[in-house]
Amino acid sequence: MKKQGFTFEKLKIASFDFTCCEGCQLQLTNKESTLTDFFELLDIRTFREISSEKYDDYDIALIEGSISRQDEVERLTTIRSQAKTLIAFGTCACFGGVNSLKNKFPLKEVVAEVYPDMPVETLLVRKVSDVVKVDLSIHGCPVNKEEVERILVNLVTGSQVSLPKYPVCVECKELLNTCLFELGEICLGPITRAGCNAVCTTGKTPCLGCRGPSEEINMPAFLELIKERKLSQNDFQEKITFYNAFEAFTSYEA
Amino acid sequence: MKRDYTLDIHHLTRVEGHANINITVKDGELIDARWAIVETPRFFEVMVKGMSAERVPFLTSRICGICSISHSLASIRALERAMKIDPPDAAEKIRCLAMHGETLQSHTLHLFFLIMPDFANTPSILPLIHSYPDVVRAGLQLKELGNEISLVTTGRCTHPVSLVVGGLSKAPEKQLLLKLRTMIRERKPALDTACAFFRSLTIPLFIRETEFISLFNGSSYPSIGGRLISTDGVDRDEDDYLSMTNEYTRDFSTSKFTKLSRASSVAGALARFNNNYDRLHPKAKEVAASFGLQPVSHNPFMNNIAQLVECVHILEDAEALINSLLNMELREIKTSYKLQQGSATGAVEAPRGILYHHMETDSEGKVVHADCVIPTTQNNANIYYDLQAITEQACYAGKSDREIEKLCEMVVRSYDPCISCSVH
Amino acid sequence: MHDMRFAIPRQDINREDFASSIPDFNRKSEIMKTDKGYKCIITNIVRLTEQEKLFRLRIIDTRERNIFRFRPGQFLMLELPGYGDVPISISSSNSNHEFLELCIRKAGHVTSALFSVVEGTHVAIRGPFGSAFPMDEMTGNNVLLIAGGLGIAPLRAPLFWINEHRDRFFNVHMLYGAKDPEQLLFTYQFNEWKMINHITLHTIVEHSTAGWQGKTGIITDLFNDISFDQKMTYAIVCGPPVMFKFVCSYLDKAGIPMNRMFVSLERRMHCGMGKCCRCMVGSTFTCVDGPVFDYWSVMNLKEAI
Amino acid sequence: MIYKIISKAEFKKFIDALVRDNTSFGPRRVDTDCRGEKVYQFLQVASFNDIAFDYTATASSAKHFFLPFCEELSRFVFHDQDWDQHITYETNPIVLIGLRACDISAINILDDVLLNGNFPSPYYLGKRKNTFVIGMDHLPLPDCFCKSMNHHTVQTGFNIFCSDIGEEYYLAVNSSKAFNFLKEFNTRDPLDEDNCRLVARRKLISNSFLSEVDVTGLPSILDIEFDSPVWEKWGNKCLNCGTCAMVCPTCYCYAVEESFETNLKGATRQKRLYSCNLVNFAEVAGGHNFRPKNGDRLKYRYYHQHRGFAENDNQQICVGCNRCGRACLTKINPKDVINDLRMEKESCMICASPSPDRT
Ligand SMILES: Cc1cc2nc3c(=O)[nH]c(=O)nc-3n(C[C@H](O)[C@H](O)[C@H](O)COP(=O)(O)OP(=O)(O)OC[C@H]3O[C@@H](n4cnc5c(N)ncnc54)[C@H](O)[C@@H]3O)c2cc1C
Ligand code: SF4
Ligand code: SF4
Ligand code: SF4
Repeated sequence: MKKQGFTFEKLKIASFDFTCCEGCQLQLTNKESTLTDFFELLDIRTFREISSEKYDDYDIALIEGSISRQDEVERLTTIRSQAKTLIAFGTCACFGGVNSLKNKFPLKEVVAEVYPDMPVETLLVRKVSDVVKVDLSIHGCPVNKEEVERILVNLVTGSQVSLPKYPVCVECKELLNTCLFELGEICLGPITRAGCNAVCTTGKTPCLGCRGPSEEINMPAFLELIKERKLSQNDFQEKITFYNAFEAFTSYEA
Repeated sequence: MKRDYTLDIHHLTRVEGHANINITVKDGELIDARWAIVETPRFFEVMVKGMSAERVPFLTSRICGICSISHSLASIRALERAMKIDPPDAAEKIRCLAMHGETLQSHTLHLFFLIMPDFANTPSILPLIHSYPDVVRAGLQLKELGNEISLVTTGRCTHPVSLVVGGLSKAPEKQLLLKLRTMIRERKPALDTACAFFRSLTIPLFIRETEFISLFNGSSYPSIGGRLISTDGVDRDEDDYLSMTNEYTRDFSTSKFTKLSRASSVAGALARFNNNYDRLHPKAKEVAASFGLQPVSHNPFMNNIAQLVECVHILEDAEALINSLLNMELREIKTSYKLQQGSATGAVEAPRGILYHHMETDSEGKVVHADCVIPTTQNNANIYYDLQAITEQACYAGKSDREIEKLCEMVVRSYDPCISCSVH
Repeated sequence: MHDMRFAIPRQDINREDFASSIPDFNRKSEIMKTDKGYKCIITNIVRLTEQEKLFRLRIIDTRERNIFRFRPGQFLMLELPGYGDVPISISSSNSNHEFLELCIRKAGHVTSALFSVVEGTHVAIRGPFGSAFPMDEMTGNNVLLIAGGLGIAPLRAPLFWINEHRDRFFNVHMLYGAKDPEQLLFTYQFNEWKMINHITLHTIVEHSTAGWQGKTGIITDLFNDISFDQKMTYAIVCGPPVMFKFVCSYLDKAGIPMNRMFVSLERRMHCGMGKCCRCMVGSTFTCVDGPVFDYWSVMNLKEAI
Repeated sequence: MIYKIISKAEFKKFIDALVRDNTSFGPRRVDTDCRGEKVYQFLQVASFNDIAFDYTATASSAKHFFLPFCEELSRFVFHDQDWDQHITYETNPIVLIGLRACDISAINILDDVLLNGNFPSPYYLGKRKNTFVIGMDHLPLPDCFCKSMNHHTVQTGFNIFCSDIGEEYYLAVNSSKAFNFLKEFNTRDPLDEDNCRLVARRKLISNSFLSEVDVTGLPSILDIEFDSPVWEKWGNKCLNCGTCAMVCPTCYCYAVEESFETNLKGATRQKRLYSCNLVNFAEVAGGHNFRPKNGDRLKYRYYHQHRGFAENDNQQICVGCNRCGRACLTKINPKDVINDLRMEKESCMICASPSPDRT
């Protein structure tokens, strides 16, 4: 691909999934209107979900899912040693995601509840960066294909990849939504990184913070806001722990 | 006649999730033909414990990235039944429409991305973009339509945002519904292209009689809720899901197995077709006939065609649903409710078959116990026995290693297994 | 069908009319391009250091080339299509109407992309924007040109001016400091400046390396080497913010009035036209009111350095 | 300006005719908040009945009709070794119905900033020229303070302004287009008693303001109080969410982003409204942030709104609609902040109480 003064190389990319719902990988096949152009940018080396081809020479590895079994740790370590750029792809990979809710319960109990008569291996859920070095994170449960597309285009063209530093409220206001706090709900929009185009709040459900904290969040002011509006403490806890994306802030009590 | 054969597929491709196929034939005797699911379990039934009913559908939708709407609605239905909540009419219609969108998306993903390469002898859809541009374009158009339906009805195409206990948090705007209707009409020719293409393929013939399970409601093609029936004459209430599934574990699989009247049974598009043929839209019946598909078909490969037939039905039914929604007031579509203790099952027809969520709530509406039985779980045993039978037949016919391997892969894919979902 | 007699007629704007209606901005009867750039070809790229390259640009359209004029100290918005646009000082002589020179440091997104283009690439420029050094006001005086690091880039335009009008100025000292000898830019022109233009050049580096014969230290150390008549001396200071502070307060103590010291401020600019407000310093736009300010104004600007 | 009287029934016909022939926007009810108050937004309308003429104020302003939150500035199309740049300023005409006096004042201020400076914005002009504005007076809400900003009445910037004088509207017609349209409807010239009713109405509005903000000398106070601890105090409450700037009718600061299209055959440069409250507003290459603290950023928003920038002749650009105050989750509002500043200044000036430490 040649563009005035530049030669662009296709991205030698591989996609792998771990403990997850595979919804983020599925997004790669969405946005059908530009899908063929999108695939043109990629030299897909491994992508088990849609292709039987499997090659081990790739530069970029998309890692979907969190890590919760020993074989996954080993698979991930091997991928890390091959990939030049390792991308944590989706909330599970970036923060642990909903899977981390399991960590609230003793592992023995967890297994006994679902497999009463069979021993099944499971570890405490970890995010990818707890196991290997992550070069780039693409947040979202699921990831926003538009954003993924833009980021991969940036990688092809050698542009710097930057995620919004501001919170979801900015996008929410652009869409003229009525603020969910005005409707009596707790919304994590003010402290969550934008980029999803405020889908949840536009659907009138509160943001649960799947994209993790935005830059320099003001947690004390946010907690004060919840206290001052007499909103439910339990509700807040349930929301802020939902994706495990606010790990660093969960010690806070409103 | 082939006397010795081994097959060891590690992480089968073009399916959702991780599973292996291990086959050993020695001295003309089938030693083992295993369908081994090695997916990492996530323990959703534990995660929901103590969670407020309001939040649960957002969690359970994350069981599956392909059929998140079904999971969300199964939970919602279970919780609504447990807490005696009656969602408004319009909400029910919109939910059905959402299910259509998801099924269309899922079926087209399966038909074009996952199995079409098998028939065209390519590793993936990518080379087909150039060799079959029209068919691929048609497939993408249909998939896009499915996603668009989900987007308009639930706010996002994967992991719905506006499906909530009690109804919908936000109704779709009529303008968007109108646009959607136009889009549906415009894309019907794409479906014709797809049908013509699949008619040109040779669908393998393989028959092993089995039992087909699906929902049934007597009035329409099943989607959300109803009675649980099978082609062997079983007919039970929604809450009796345990006696329909009889889950058991196998030590080589993290996904469980189920059984009903026989050693194995099937859920999915073909099961729905076999049990509810009469309720299909006439156009869908026509398409079925053009493939020589009629109930009860026992050929698992025909599941692919049943999916195509369902797509035809969906386009027609979605248009009708939109028409009736356009005549309704779409403002308040959520009933307010009281949190209460209760327990109930929600069964829905997910793209891959009947899906059960069972929920028990305490007086504050928090979940104290949950159980989910996934369609693929209900197909595991059948896949397992099909693999054995097809290997035996193929060896008997003296097929080459490569041919047997491909047949095995294809028969598994024809079930459109959703493995990560089955190991939730 | 009804007759649509209450339909509001659509009013289009004619780009050219609009462009020509722009009030004269320090330039007479020129059309200023605010959105659509002048297309330029990069005719020459010289690598100066690891981090800096000198780009030579030529406006392709002859008519456009003939109307593009600027004054020393002004900057332009350089656009690399697909990557974005960045403010860059014009580093060549304003009497040169054939080409423009831009000295660019690889600092981020756009500038890195610029580093990978080859000669012949087409880019766009908008501008020139901003204020300039008051070269006429300086006439008849001594001039101190003080540059730190990349600060030499905006300083080259006034330097060219002085060289071309050498007879209008008395003593001209140029004080130039860098981190290490490798970072000194335009060394190939040093002799020309010294010998032909009679500029007294003093250089200094913070860290010397093998082979460095010159001075080591910080730029203010160079003041010990020079003497000037503070009543008739102007200073132009370009460099990192910390340098302004030290240099200007030194010059202040040395008796040069604050309104005879000029600095060029740097902010991230998104429009260059005083609209995006990204480059606000106090209530002043760096892009419109600046980037060249006298030190007195800077002292009175909140948050300037 | 020409003045006319139109009955409300006839006015409905007029609006219906306009709405039928044009893409029109007006206030619509979108929600009821948890206190039972109705929430309005300017949205597209299909008939007179869609418009909530009795609305209080819209949650978000009408500025996005002129300054879209996201707008394409130019498009590059690549071919071989070259590219072309395409720019369009053209927009289709729209009708905006029911803007308040302060909303129209805000547009006038934007005109000042975006059309009168050295670099008028053709994008803005294109939209401005193609917008037909119908204003509508109202009784102030308890927290409106536009009177303090002298923006509770407006003389220009609209095509028609309607004052409610009982059974009829008193129309101020400010464009020949509007005048020609109105010719086809039953209107009459105002009589003395109509003028009396108008004056009474204006008096009523003027006397109904419950909020007042003393803004005399505010620009210089802001300059003096640049380092005031007041900023830190309010800054500590600020969530950096940008909500205030998004809903404000006059906040216009923006960011420019450029991106390749997926097929790499083109690229677009886009403008996106930004807010000085967002963390990286004043970040420069190399990562240095000139305004690292919440308070610094909040201060700049007040600085811009109430001191004004050179582009606007250093005039205040706040019109006193209090949308920002209402929308702010942590209740940062111009009235309280300005009063605090004023008190801070007075405490310094008369040294009655010691000023808090300045760090
Ligand atoms: C009036 C004016 C004149 C100018 N003249 C010139 C000139 O003549 N020559 C010149 O080279 N520059 C000049 N500049 C500076 C130039 O505009 C900036 O370097 C340029 O805007 C950088 O844009 P970018 O897109 O490359 O960087 P951006 O992508 O905007 O980079 C900024 C971001 O990249 C990151 N980043 C960049 N560099 C580093 C680093 N070294 N370490 C860590 N992180 C980093 C930071 O996160 C930073 O926020 C001038 C600026 C102004 C205002
Ligand atoms: S709904 Fe949430 S995201 Fe939207 S403005 Fe309110 S707090 Fe912010
Ligand atoms: S609104 Fe919040 S939870 Fe929803 S997608 Fe955006 S960041 Fe994720
Ligand atoms: S600053 Fe606040 S009160 Fe002033 S115009 Fe903007 S939103 Fe209205």
